[in-house]
Amino acid sequence: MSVEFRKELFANERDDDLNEIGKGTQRQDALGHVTGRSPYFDDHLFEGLLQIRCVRSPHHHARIRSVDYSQAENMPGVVRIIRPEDVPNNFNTLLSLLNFGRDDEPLLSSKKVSYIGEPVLAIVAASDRQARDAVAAVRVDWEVLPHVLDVEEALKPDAPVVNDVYPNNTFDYHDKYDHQKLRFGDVETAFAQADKIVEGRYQMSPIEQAPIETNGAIAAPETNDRFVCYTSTQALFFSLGTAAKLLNVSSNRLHFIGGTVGGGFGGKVDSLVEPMAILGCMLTGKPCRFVWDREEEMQVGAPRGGERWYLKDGVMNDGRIIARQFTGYFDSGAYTRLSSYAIIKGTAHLPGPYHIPNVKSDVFCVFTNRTPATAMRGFGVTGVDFAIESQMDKIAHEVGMNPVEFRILNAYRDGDMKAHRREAKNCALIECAQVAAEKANWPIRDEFKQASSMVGGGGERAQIPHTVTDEDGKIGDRRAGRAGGGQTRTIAPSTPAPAPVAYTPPPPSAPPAPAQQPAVEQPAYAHPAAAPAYQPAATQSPPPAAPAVTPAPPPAPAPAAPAPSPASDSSQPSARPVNRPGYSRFASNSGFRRR
Amino acid sequence: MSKKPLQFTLNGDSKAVFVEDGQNLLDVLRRGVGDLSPKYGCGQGTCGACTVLIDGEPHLSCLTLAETVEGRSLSSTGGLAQGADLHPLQDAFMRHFAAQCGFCSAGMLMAAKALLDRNPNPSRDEVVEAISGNICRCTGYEPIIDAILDAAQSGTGRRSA
Amino acid sequence: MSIHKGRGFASINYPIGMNLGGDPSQALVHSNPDGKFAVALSSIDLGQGMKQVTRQIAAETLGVPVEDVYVDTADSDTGPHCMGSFASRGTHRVGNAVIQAAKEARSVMLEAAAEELEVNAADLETDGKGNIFVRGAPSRSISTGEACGAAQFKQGKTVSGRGIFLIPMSDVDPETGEMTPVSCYAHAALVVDIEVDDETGEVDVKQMNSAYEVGRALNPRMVEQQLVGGAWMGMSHALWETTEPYYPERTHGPTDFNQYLMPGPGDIAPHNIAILERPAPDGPYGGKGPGEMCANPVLPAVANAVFNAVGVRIDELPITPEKVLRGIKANGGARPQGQW
Amino acid sequence: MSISVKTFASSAEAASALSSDRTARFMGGGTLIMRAVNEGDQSFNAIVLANDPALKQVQPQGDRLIIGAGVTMAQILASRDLDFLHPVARAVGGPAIRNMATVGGNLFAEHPYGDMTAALLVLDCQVTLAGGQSSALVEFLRDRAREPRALVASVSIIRPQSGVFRFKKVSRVKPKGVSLMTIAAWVPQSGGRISGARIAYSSMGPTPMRVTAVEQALEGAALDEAGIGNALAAATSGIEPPTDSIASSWYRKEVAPVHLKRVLLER
Repeated sequence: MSVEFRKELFANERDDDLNEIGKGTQRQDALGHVTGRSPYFDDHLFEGLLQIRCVRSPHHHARIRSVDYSQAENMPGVVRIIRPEDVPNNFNTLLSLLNFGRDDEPLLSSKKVSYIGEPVLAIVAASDRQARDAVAAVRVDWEVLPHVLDVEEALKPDAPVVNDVYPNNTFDYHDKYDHQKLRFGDVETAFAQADKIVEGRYQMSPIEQAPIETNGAIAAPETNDRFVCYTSTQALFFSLGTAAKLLNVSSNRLHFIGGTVGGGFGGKVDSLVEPMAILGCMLTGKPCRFVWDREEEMQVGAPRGGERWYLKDGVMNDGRIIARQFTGYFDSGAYTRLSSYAIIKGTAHLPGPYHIPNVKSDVFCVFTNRTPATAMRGFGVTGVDFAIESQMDKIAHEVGMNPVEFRILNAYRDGDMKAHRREAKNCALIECAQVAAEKANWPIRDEFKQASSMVGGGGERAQIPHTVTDEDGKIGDRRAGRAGGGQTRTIAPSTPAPAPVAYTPPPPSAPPAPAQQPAVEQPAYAHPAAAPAYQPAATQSPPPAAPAVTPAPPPAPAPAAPAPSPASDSSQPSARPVNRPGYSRFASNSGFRRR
Repeated sequence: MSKKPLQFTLNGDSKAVFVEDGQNLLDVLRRGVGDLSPKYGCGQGTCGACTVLIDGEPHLSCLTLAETVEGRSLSSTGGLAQGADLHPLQDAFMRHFAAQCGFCSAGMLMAAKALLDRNPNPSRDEVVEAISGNICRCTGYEPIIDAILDAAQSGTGRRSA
Repeated sequence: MSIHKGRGFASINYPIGMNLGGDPSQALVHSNPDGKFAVALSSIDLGQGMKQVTRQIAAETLGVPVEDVYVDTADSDTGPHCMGSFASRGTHRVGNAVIQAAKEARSVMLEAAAEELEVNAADLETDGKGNIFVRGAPSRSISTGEACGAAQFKQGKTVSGRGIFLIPMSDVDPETGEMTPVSCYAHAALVVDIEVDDETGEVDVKQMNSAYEVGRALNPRMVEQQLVGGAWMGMSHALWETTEPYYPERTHGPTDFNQYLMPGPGDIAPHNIAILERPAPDGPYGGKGPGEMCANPVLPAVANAVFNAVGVRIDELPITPEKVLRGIKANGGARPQGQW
Repeated sequence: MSISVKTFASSAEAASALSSDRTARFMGGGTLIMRAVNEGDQSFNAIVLANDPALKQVQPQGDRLIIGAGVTMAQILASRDLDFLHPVARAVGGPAIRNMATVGGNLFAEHPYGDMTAALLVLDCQVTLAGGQSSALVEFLRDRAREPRALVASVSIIRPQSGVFRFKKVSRVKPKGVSLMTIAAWVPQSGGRISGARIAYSSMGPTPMRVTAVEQALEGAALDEAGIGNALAAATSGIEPPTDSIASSWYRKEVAPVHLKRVLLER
């Protein structure tokens, strides 16, 4: 193992003469770690600490006919049975704290369960073993329901409804679509002009965060009618706010203490243990500890969900990618948790760190009868990066290019317009590729060694192309068997490979061109310069082809084609080249209003 | 639930507690005598975070029936430093930045101490073998292995352990 | 048996921060009368080094030695709101909030010093060693402790500061996906060398060579911790890990660390890392956040290396020996693709 | 259902207590029983311990060795008499597990554990219960499910001549991980031909097993690539290996001959 700092790169952008920044100072917590004295949540001792364990579903999907805990409540050491009706406000979604998505998940389920491990009852007992014994004595009468485990199966019209709040088995985006769209340019026209089409299907596995410390919390009454909660959370106020909401208590009656956590990797955001520990404490008046065991951590605790991606690229023989299309399915499991957000983050990441003039993506947050998914290191990006970079290797092979040179050829550079319509800045992909290749003695030609993230971007690459939009996938269409509305391109979710799609012009009912762009506030650090006005494709005849095939400047300086004249009228607000009537801004960035 | 008296030595101090039938040693160390250095990571014997030394040999306290340590001598990471004087292994773990979240560290240190006590100059393979029952999710193991090898070097001539 | 060597490449970028709800984080900084500072956060240190990185940022901004600052994480009574430690937001978001808080505290400290020294606060500088001096006249100085003491006992000033980092609220366009997702991107490229056993499908990672661009290595040792450990995790994701080995079937899900496969200490591969620093204009001292992205290039690089070694494309993670062996058999044998 | 613990001075007393209590389990090193206790296993509520020193003894007896059921993997590694078993003991867990896990416990370990048992299977192992009854290990394993409360006192194995005994644990994780398949082989040769071979697997079925089809195919064969061809072809004859989180049945079948070859030819 070796580590070197390439200080010569970007040196003129950096002041290295700082006092503390840039020094490898010892960690503030190192001494505590090596002496075994760092205070994790479980390292707080309470006399008479009670232990909580859950009764969990053995079925993928089942209705709860009845729960019989009469034997359990009379067992030695059992202090309290916590039933769904004991949870003051037993319905939540994690991101409701940010006004994103509908409440869709109870802390304890009373009507039906939608994954193996879903909790239906909790037992508070004097010891962990006594709680486990009591859990084993609870009898639940289950009515087993049909289940669906595959993301594409779940989108079929007759698929079992996993989550009643989202009866189409997809998260609703923007009150309009069953998926998140990305539209930049016109991929279909570009595909038609490409020398090669390369397609791929990629599957990211569900992965356990596997912190060595499992999720857990200890809650105890404080003398001032408050509750203290020691927690393993990765997000203190997420957990505090979630607990306050589920338990219907004022947030300042909760005193959360954490901050020293035995690994998280995304697995300690979901805030499931804290409300339960506090509820136990409220119901018994005693300190309560709720800690997942390892099996719960691995199979009930939310993993990084499975992701399936279909990629289609249009490539020229010289290696330039001129169009890239994604269809992605995030396996959210039975409830939303954070997958809805990961898709937004992932969509912004497309098409990867490359300049591609035509990009289209449809990403679905799909409900299936499995453990809900949540965050993990690289959330929303790791899976699609696997897809993109595997695909890049495939394309390089197809066009017979050195994979490193192929990346550098297509790399994004300062000033390029990204598919989410913000200018790329502060790029360094090319430099990373060059340095990694050099370290590995991977040969690349001089012209690629001399390429730079700071040169060759912008100009015509800064333009927002004319963009084709569509209204495929309106909420409920798929369930009703009219995916795509019959007029626009249909995504066939059940096919194992992407169905070949013919280019279909958008329906004549597409919104007309706006007469005037409204002035819209623009975030300070995103000023796409001189972007052309958006023109709905419906008014275009024929579809705009020119931007689609304009070659991206190769790394070696080459005379770039004159930039197409954008709508450079300076009176035209440039920030927001897309507009449609009837579209309004909401408080949350999804434009989705809860309730 | 019956309780039994139990006496043992922990880091040189004698301890006397009552334990429940079936209670594991990890629980007794943490909640019975207040040594919070061994950690609960699995209760299955698959992570090593609860490793302590019993008569100098590494054991998983979560799989040790508490009453079986009657009269035996235990040591844990909680007793590894002598006052403010860190053990060479602790010192090396700090210098090598071998702890991130720190949750596996106490178990790793015990596994490493058991090795160095028996074999003051281990090979890299022997170090790898010694920590093969201890999982670390943060570091990728390399800094831990380097720290143990370093401690073996620097430990000789300082104090034996 | 034949062992086939292969190498694969991947390059990635990674968005820093969470593009939802403004993604705010706050920090409070205050000093004792002797000029020793505390930073109060509700942010979490889950091993990534939040305490230390914010401590160095606070010390740098205040102009005091790092020993003069301690950071307290995550007490909701004392630490102001933070979204949490995820989405590579810790260093960037919390670091920026700490800078703002520390700047405010510093300005009070300098005002107090100015009053004591009878100069204009704008003419004062800190030496980072605990002294405040008049620019151009270093002999006219006062210690940070004296300045803070004077502020609190003589002048009636709190040497404290409040900081918040907030991204202006932005929407996502339902039709085009237009959005302002994040403020900056980290980058990486990685070459992995492997060997594949064509009789068993086993993949052995021999070496990794990488370049990671992290904006600024605020603490190089902690960056190294993240990159080494994160690349290990990437290797683990690529070749070992899954909670559902037969996904989308739910069967045979692991329930312990024996069944949940991760590389052991005998599986680690030498990793040679180059760290590049192109400071993010909006990052704390240019810092981005190396912790999340470091695993990402490893997954595809390993897949690409397997293709290079034996001519089998594995498009489903993890790349188990079974998948590799099935691919080799489907091809009628290994098809090495040649060396780069 | 709280757990009760009873400790006895002799294994005979412990065996008697076990036989009179259907809810009792004998605990050797604790790696199996304590995990079950921690996880709330409802199938037993009493633990029986025996402090019988005989359980911890290793005794040579002619060309055989008697190993107390309570002998740990660490004890094996410390014993010069048992040096041929060192690679086997080292394959079991990390050092802490090896200080706890016993030979007797390994006989009861469920899939995918039981590496030591696979080795014992080719070492002509006889199992002696605390009551004195003795049976071949193959029979013991066959009856194991019916007799979970048997208290094993010792095992008796043959001491191999050098070069006759081979062992390999195939795992996904280095240096230590759970078994994908474990192969133990006893390949005595006479006049350049294999005679009286014994082959055993673990992690290839519900219990560790002898692989008679391979043994038969090796009889009289030369111990070289050509000679073992038939044996490799029979590597999984009649065996339906399990699918688990480590590998599928298909994969285990595919690689069994590969690993068997590597064991036999010591590659």
